Amino acid sequence: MPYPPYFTAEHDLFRQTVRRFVEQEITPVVAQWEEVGEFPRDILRRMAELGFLGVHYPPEVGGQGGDYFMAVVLAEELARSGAGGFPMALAVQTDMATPPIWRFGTAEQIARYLIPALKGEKLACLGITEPDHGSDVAGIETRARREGQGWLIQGSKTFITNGPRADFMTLVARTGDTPGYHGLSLFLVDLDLPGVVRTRLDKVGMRSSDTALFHFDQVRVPQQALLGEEGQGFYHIMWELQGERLISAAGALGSAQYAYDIACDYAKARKLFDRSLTGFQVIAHLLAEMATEIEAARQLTYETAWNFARGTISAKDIALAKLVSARMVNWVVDRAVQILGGHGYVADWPLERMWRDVRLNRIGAGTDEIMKEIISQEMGLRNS
Amino acid sequence: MPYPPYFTAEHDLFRQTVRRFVEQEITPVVAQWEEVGEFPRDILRRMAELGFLGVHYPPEVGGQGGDYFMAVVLAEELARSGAGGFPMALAVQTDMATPPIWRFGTAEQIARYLIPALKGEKLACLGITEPDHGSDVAGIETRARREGQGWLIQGSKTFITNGPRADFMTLVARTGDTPGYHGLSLFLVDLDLPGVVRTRLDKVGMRSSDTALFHFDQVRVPQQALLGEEGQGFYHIMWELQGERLISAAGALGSAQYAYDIACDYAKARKLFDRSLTGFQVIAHLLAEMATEIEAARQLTYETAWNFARGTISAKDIALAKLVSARMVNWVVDRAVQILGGHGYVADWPLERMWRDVRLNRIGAGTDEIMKEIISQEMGLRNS
Amino acid sequence: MADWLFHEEHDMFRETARRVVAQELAPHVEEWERDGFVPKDVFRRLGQGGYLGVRLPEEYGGLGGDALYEAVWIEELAKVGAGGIGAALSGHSTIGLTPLWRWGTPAQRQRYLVPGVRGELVAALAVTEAAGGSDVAALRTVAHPVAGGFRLQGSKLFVTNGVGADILVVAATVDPARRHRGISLFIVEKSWPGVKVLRRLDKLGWRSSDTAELFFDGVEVPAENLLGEVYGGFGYLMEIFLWERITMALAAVALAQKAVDEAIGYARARRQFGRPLNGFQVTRHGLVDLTADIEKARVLARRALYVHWLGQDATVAAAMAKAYAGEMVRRVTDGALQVLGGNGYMMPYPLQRYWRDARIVSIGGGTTEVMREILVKRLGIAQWMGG
Amino acid sequence: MADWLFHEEHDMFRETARRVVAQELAPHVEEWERDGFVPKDVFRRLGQGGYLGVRLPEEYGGLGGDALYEAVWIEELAKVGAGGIGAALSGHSTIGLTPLWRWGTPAQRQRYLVPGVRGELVAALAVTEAAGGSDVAALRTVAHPVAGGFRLQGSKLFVTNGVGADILVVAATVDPARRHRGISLFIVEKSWPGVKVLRRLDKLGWRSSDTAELFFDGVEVPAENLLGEVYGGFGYLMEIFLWERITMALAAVALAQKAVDEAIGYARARRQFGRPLNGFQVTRHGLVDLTADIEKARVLARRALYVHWLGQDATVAAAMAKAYAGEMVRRVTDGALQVLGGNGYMMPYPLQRYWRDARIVSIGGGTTEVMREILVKRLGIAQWMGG
Repeated sequence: MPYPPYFTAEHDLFRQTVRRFVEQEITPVVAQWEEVGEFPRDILRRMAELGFLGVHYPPEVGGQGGDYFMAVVLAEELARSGAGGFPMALAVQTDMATPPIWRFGTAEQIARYLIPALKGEKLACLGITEPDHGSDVAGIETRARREGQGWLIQGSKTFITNGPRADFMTLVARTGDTPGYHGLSLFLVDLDLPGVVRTRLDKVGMRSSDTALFHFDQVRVPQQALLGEEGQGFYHIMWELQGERLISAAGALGSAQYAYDIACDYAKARKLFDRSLTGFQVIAHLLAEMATEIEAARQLTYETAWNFARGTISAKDIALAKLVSARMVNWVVDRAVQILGGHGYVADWPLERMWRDVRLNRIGAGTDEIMKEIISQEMGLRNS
Repeated sequence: MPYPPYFTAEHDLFRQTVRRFVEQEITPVVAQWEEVGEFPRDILRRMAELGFLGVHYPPEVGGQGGDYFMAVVLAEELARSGAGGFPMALAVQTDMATPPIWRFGTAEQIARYLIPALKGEKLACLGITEPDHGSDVAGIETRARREGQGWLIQGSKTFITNGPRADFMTLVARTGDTPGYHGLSLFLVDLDLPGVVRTRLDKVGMRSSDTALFHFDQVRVPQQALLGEEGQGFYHIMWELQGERLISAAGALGSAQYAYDIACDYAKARKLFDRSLTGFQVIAHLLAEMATEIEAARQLTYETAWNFARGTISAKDIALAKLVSARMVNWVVDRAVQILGGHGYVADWPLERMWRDVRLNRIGAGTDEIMKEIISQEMGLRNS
Repeated sequence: MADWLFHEEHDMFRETARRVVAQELAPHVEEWERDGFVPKDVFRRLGQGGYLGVRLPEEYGGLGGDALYEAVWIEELAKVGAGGIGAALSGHSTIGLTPLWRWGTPAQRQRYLVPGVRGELVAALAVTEAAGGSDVAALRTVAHPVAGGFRLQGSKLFVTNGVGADILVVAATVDPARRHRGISLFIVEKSWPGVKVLRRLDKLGWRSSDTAELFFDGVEVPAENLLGEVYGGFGYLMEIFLWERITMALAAVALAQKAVDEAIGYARARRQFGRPLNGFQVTRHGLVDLTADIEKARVLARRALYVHWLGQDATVAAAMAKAYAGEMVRRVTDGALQVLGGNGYMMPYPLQRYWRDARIVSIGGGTTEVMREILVKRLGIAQWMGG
Repeated sequence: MADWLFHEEHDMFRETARRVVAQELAPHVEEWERDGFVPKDVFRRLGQGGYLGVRLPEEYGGLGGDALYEAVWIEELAKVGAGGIGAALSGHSTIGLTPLWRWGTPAQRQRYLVPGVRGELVAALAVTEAAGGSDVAALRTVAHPVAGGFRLQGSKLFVTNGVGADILVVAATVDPARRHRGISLFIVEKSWPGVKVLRRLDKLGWRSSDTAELFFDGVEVPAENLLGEVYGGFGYLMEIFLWERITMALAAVALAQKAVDEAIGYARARRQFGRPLNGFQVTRHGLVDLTADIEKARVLARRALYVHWLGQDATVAAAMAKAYAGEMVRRVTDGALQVLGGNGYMMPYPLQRYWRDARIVSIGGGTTEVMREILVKRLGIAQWMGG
């Protein structure tokens, strides 16, 4: 059913297609991916064939030319696999590491990185966070120094989703001596180059996605590796983070709705003291409150996405949507676990996995606290 | 019933006595006091006669020589009048403005101020807060300068409970030029002196207690007005604040328990959709949660009082008890209002008044935020 | 402010509304709060401008707007910072007059609606009773069918405008055995024999509006003052309550935003420990938390408004919006007050009023618990628990 | 640490317990978490020291302590930072062996309790079933009276130590018509015909303890393995559950404190934006909020312990302590994890384990909702809603 003003019948159709795909090709196997700690690369090619990898990219780079709400649909529906890892890895591929190439890249960079990425042939990752600078982009220490016709990269990046197997990284490094926000630049770095050292990291959740710590030991990249303008890396990456945060909010909606659906179905079916669990008012009201919380985050995210698609959006609005949806999904999934009781704690149901997975929503793409700093700054509270 | 390890049968007996007194002599008239914005001074003399004004002071100064838990009983029971104003005023009289006299005062000061205060003959107030320095004792600007055989006081104090009618003030003023915590001293100031200007303040709650803004315009006090050691005022007043905060926590317990009792009785009696309100699980569970929150604050306060009475206590422990009980009583009374619905919003029941009154618990005697600063400092978090 | 919901024409109307509020209402807040009611000449002045019928056709003296325009008016009204004024005016127009427009006969509209929209008579809706609370089906005021009409017997509690109103729209049961299907609405003139104001209630907030306990002692109501279909009352009330909930949510958001704006202003100006209050990270993040809370309520309220404006069933959206906004505005005004510290507790600072006014939103118009019951049923979670 | 509740002798025992935990348990956490159980030789080593029977008389190999001493042991055990270890050991001693001591015959005690306290056999308590959850009265495992004893038929879920245990204390109904008054307890040896471990459950946390689904397929239980009175089971279980709740609350407080301590350590060491994390007021106040939350749980748990130790009915105090601690430890470990940011999500940092382990506390031993039901009834708020 169309859902004005955001979704048309076309979005609905796409939603059904994705939902079917998820049910048939992801949900049945995702537990294995979780077990081995990575998804199979085949699935990217398969999704590219189905037209799921470039929904809101233009056809000339291999995209489907859809609007931003197509991306929202995809994020919501992928979350219904009950595992956050693979959707996160996919979002890195399509909405985090690659949009800057489309936006700031040369024709050659687009041909070499973006188009293969959207075909599922190259795996992308994004290098912002460093071991000593969690959320502090201004503190980035990885250096890229000009040498001859190219650059020499030295430094470390951590918590890199897709890192262990990625073919290239969209990397933020310091190219100037000005401290803080200035003097950062973006690079596209092939990860088979000498001097790239990766260490796999072990996470408590999101386990169908693999994560790495990178060390770049005097890695030599050509001049053409520079993405966008030299010294503008901070602004480029701030732009990227907007999309990253918004798609994370959309994914949170999908996860929360799925957890709610599971808990509601369970509570209706489960009998306790001779009635169904929803016959207990505290459970019924809790479900009503969960639905309300989901709806609030949903409307906030949709409104933000609507404005984002039109370019009339501030970092504050996106940070708010991300903050609200991250807290919401954590609360909703936690309550769903509680409703299932002991069953929520064991792996027979996807909720224990989702509970671990969604915890990252309050940490990744900027912690809750960083979101609040961004918001308070735009509210004019920070610098008075 | 004795309540080990805190209350003996003797405390119980005292509790019954106070409860009867409150029911007979305060509750029936407190609405009038609220209306006129002050309590009648007679009630202090009456309570002195009954032995309620100096429960934990030694007999030589007119006290009853009880232990600290007698004061806890008194604070809890007075709160059951359903109005916070008068109990607050009384606490200023017995637990805030006067303990420093007993602790740091000369025999003459005790005779002149403490003993009449405990007889209900002199009304006391405490002057710490200033218009520009809410919770910041170190920022105090009121000055006392030596002149001749005495001192000349200049400055302002605000939010002074009992201020409009008080006979004397236990005042904190700056006597030295060292900024911050040093150079503060305590004074006992007769308020009929020339240069003392009072303005009555209008509060949203605690209306049976009157409050004033003071201006001291070159008020001349004798040398003997100095209370305790010169320059030690900060430490004297920090000691005073411990007792003030703890008795506020005890009062919060009494208010919360009273609100719970009202809400529980109401919910049992009230019929909706053909059952009693407690027949709705959300209401019943809410009451159970209220009882639990009260109990947590109660045990924390009692444990703290036990240690306080033995002198084995830190500012952090007291700040924790105050913070927890202030938040608790606000939440409990708010939930009680919700249970009564429209009846909670009108003055037919004491809850709307209590809701306004207890709001001050999170502001007075140091805001929640100040409590957290104190706690974080003692946790070793603040200065690293 | 133009966005996917409000367009430029709404923004223009908002400017007008803001001016009217600033001129006609804002200067009198303290006076009306003290007196406990909005004077009748204010109704007349607003009526002349059409503001008592933003959504009503021009033939009845309204502005001929729609739900979006009325929403704009409600929001601006809320920003006066005294919920009682909004309560008095909405009690008259949104819930008092709307039933006359929706279900009134031409004669009823001429007699009551037109002067009502002009502000020449003040209306009130009398539904809640002492015993029933949120349980409309259990109301005990009875309208006995008698020759030529009905005889009304019973009492009503928490009637906004009940003391000052000239006409009352009263819900009564014609047939108690039919429970909620036995309810009808009646237009009752205050001056009729047997209509008694038992008392004016003393309230925590919303003090610019009067709230009454009323008693109908065998009041003879002529048949022509039956409003709409006999036994149609419950459905009518549900429709009125639905819109009331949406407007309460919108007003709560506006009030909360005002409270936060004032707290921010205070935090910028006030110094503590040698720096401005907003130099403390805890203050800043606290204000962000309040803002996030408002935003959640705002989008829910806007969704409910939009769904209703589209002509779709907004029951679920309105229940969510009201439930969330009622709890939000309590938390947010409380948090804003805390920023002011001791001054937040003082009467000269209006924040204490916002905080008191906010407290009714989770109670009036159906408590949060009742909203959740509606959701439980309408979302298919479980059977209605309260019945 | 000596205060009104714990005295110097308890502090001394705490030192000993701490040493034992540090030597015998702490070095093996990662290994046992990976393997999913605590090896049997650990039980034996602890048993030799008496730590499997802190509260049990010395004649059975215990330490002859009381509830306070066992509380000390439970707290120190929790501070190892792996809830599964505490679960495995308490599943054996606190809820597995205690019924043998309390209601066992001399023969049962010699045969099962004494080797149990020595750690030579591992015990488990099997009560919960897939269908019933918290509703013990509804359990479906039946013990049919047969010649010479009973025949046990049914299955059990969420049995801590169920995979590795040598003996099981099984709750079954001898007469379903009597509902909860028809329940008895039986001592079942794991090796008996018909006792089947259906599977080992894969859990979010408490991974050092094994959790089983068990099936009793016509297991013949001799009459001498009936534990206590026939039909006495429900009362016995209530007593065991009461103490279990108190110990869970105590352990939750200890775990939460450990989480906050580690978060504080991290906040002191970690720099962000050019200063240590604890240079941020929001971090500091956040840690204070967590501390206040812990303190509330701590005093409730201590109260419950004290009332129980006094020999008074601790049902209310224990329900409050368990309800509060279960929610607290979830909030606190979550907040502590947040302080670590991305590192909080990484397996090498133990906080992620505390956070996973904490999640069971509001579910196991009776959910928070069940605790509130107990309070509703015992505080006289209303009738028991669940039944």
